[in-house]
Amino acid sequence: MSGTLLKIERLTKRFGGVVALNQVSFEVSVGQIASLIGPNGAGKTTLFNCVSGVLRPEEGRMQLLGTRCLDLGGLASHEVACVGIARTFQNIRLFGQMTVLENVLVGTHVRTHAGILEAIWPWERRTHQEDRWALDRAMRLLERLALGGVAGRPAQALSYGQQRRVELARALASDPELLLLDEPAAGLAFHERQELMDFLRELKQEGLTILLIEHDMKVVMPVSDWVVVLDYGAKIAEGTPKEIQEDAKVIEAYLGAKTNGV
Amino acid sequence: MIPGRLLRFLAIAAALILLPIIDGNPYHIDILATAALYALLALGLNIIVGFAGLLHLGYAALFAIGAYTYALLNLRMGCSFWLALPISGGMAGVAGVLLGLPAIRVRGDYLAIVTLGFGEIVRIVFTNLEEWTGGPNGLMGIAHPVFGSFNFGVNSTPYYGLLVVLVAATAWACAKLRGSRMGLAWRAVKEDELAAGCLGIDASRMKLLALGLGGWIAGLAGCVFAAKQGTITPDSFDFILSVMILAMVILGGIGSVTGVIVGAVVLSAAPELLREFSAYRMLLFGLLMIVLMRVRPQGLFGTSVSPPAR
Amino acid sequence: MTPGELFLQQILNGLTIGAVYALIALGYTMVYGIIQLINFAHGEVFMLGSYMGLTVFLLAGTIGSGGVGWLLLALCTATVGCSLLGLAVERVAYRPLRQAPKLSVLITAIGVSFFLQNAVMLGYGAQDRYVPALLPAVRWGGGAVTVTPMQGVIFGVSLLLMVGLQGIVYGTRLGRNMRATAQDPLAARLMGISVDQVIAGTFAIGSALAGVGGLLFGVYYSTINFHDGYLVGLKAFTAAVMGGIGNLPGAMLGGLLLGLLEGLGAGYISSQWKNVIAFVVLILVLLLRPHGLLGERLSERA
Amino acid sequence: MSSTFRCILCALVLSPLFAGCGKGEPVVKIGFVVPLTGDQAAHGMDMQRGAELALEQAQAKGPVLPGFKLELATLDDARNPAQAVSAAKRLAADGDVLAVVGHLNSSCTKPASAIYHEARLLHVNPVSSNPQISRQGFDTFFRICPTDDLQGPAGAHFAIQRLGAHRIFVLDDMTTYGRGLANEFLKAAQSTGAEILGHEGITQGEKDFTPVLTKIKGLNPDLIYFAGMFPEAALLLKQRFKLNLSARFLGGDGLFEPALIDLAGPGAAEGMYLTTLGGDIRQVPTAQEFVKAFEAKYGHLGAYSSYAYEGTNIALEAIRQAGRKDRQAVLTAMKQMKQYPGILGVHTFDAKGDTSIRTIGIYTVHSGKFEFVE
Repeated sequence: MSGTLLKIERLTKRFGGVVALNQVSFEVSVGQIASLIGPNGAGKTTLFNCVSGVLRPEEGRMQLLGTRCLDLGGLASHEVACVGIARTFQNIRLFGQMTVLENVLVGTHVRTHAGILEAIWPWERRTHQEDRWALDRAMRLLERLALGGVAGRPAQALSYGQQRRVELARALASDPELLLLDEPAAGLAFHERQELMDFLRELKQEGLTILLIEHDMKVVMPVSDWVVVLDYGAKIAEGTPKEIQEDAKVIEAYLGAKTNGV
Repeated sequence: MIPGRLLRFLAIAAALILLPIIDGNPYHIDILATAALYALLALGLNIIVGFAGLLHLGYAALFAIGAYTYALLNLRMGCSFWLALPISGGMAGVAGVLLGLPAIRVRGDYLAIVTLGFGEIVRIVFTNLEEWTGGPNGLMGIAHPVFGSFNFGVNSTPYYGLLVVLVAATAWACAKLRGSRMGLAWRAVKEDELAAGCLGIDASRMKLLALGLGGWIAGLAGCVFAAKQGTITPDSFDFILSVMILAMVILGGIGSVTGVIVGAVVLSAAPELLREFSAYRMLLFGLLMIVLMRVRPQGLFGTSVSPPAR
Repeated sequence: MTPGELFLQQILNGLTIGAVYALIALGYTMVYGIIQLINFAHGEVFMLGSYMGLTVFLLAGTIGSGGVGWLLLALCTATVGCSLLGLAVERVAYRPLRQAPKLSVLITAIGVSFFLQNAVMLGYGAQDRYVPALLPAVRWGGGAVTVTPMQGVIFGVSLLLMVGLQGIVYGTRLGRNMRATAQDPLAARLMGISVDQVIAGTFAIGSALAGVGGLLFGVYYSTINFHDGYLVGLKAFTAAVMGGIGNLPGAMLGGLLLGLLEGLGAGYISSQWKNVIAFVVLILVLLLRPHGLLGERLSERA
Repeated sequence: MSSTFRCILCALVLSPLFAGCGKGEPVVKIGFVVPLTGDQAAHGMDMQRGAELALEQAQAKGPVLPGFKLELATLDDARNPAQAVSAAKRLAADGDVLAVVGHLNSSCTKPASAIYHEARLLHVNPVSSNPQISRQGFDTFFRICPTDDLQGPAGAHFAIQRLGAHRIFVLDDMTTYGRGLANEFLKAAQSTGAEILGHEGITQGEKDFTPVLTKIKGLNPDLIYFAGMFPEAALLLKQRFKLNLSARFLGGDGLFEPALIDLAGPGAAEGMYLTTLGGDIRQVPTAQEFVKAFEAKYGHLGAYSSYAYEGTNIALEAIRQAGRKDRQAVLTAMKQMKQYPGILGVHTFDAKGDTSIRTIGIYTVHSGKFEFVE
């Protein structure tokens, strides 16, 4: 189960004059946790938006290899989700007025098929099975993320940490091949970060490939198998966490130019 | 169905069936029949506004398309009411989707004005295409439905029965839809279209589905209206009607199936009740709307939803 | 009447009604910009403007030669009267619903519209009322193309008001506060701006403009009816959206454009299809520029 | 509020609906349906006054039906066909109603006539002139005004023979009445060889007709015919004057309203012509005391007050001749009533229910007043 799952080649995205992504290329291997780091405005979220079909890049190719080889270039965001890529958002975008359980159930939309007629008069046996599967999967995910107790409450009424976990559960509900996490640790308390790291390792065990955007090096370094560093839209380094920590260019990008001798 | 709601549903159904029997006054039954017709329209609009969150200000146009479809089918080809019913529904459903194609490309209040535009365009087209639609004179002599040997005629009781059945079926379907996978998808699109997209929900398709379904129900209602009235003229499908149906949905409680039906009954009965005040009728009606919105902004049966923290 | 003169006359016709649409569209756009409400009652405020003017003329009894004097008095009455009405409507109907879902306020607006319409019907009677022609009915411009003094007044006043409004919005403290509240009411409140006052101010100004529009409309067409607000209000709202709802120059452009569209549509195609043409063009504009002609594109980003 | 409480609340709202009206002493009613709200409210109220005056005078002469109190059940249809049907059903359902005088606009009279026919209820129509209504074959329908298929041709002949017009532009207000009258005028004018430059509709309630008038000016017709109501007609006259469009102006009976002249503004209405249903009520000898009584009581005599007055009297006469509270009896009494000497002239109704009075009056505006021409 090795080989690349996601292949990005010369990805370029411009907003008017600003070049948000400049010829970025890298690969994410199957069953691996890859991290995307870089100072604010380096283009990390823009890359996520291109992969998930929210934005259309000017140049470059994005391929999902894995079970079937697919070019993500022309796909709309809902088609990208159908091929097995799920994502979370930098600033949480839950369905506030729907309950936590309903939010996660929406995640299972991709894996179920019941249409209008099915909904009104479910005569197909498959619909009953799918409904049970969806509910069961949603409840299991909520239990795993300690959200069982708040399943019936509206999503907007939860604490920040809880809302992060609901968004994670919702993304996982669609049983994706590749999970894009946009700063999942932002705003979490210390113990919550540890739980997150353990949970990510568990997911990796279960064969899920994860692409992570994160600022907190204490979360990135221990968890990641591969790290890609972006700065001003360009890839400046790539490698194992250890290599990246010593890489001169990365330090310079983060801490500014080394002044002589200090 | 949770027993509590089942009980309430049966109680209401029993009351509605018994009414025409205990109080044979045709005028009261006509009001109830009109109320049931508005309830059907409100249920249809509720799918568009309540489920999918599309502010539609031209719903009367879909209602008109249903009515004119039956009228033309009946007058030109002598088609029976029962055959024309699904066809009218289909035509209005297709029109709902076609009118929706450009509408879903714009957001929020712009969508409202595009649908408003369609409402006016359809009404004026029906007024001007004289050779087809009889122009402002409208179409006359539309056949009443015949069920076996029983001709519905002018009396409102059979229409009332037919409409109650249609409303009950539609309400049941809407309740099922609301909780289903599609219902969740609609509510997701309504709250955050982009996030819903990233979860694999094709927002445009969902919106068109809602418009088609809403159109279908308006078409059925239009067909029954044409059969009941016997004569239809374009000026009874104007912007005021679209606004009234919208008011019923919002007043009843947006998204809530029982709420929308109650909203329709209250708002269609109110003008009749205020008939004694003749000249002051509409004045009090306007006041009633202001007061009701002040007392229950989320509608009679709406769930009191606190606005999302900005 | 040569085709050239015909075309010129149609342009003049279009611009006259277009100027009135623009004045009312400004009111729609200002209110929408501030609290995102489609103020259905705005058409009725316009209609009341013409009735206030009528009241002044009735009190004046027989209008002697001092027509212009009475017109100025009527303009002031309509301005003050309608802005007070706007304040009252906002205070009674809309302020309590500030936190309510947007659609509920829409229904309240419709309720206010019914209320005002029927109040005037009961007060002034249902039949059309006659507004005396103040300015001499002389026709300027020889030959085929004619312009009446009243058309001149309409152009002049509406131009003056539009420039004045730009001055208020971009020159005064209230204007700055209005723009701030439109962008982000929460942030504005944090900056110490009394949002309620700003919203009230917006209603006052918007209603005053509509009042003047109503008066000019009444005097120019000389017959007013309690039902006028509905149709003209609908058109003005269409104009406001065409120009880009929430955008002041957009409302002016939308108003004039819609007036021209109707003038040329009725003139060259047929007046039966006039409204259809106006709405078809509106829908085409929105398809090409989903935020109206001058509306800015709010880019949607995750 | 728990939901059961809400249900009780709604039931309370609806309950007055079902409280049957108390059965006081025996009552006989005449239904009277006109627009009392909406843009036709002015005409509706004039007609209501005419009907009330008729009722007052009849009761003064002694009970119409011994032992019964006479009432006028007035309802508002607001020119909306759906409300007209609802009001018609209400009257049809009320056993006390023996006859109905009503509906002003043809778009309301047409659907309502079917309901009165079903209920075997005498339906006297004062002033809906659309010819199709009496062609529905309803024996309960009687109309006391000439129909548009008379008014249209009469206007056409007058325009072509008397005014020598041969280039005519036809306008209507896209209502059942306006479009119907315009079509009748068009047929008649074309058959007598006049050249029709165009036929267009304007929207009722609109104010700005300068574009279409400018187009007409480009075609320079010698006559403009307008089938519609006086508010729009006044605007057309005023804007025609402003564009100094030289063509003469001819209108239908909807324009016959004193307010037309001052609404159009000084001089704008000068020299225009209009056709009316029946002659000038002021000149008709038999109508003198009605005019005096009406103006004494209400001041301004509306265009259609006389028709409502006449219609109500005919209904009262039918009830008086029927002698008992039974709709079928009233219907047969009406059919036997060969002639009815009313204030508009002597009515004899043909098989379809239309009156024999077919005189179409022609008026002109001369120095600010209506003047009877023929």
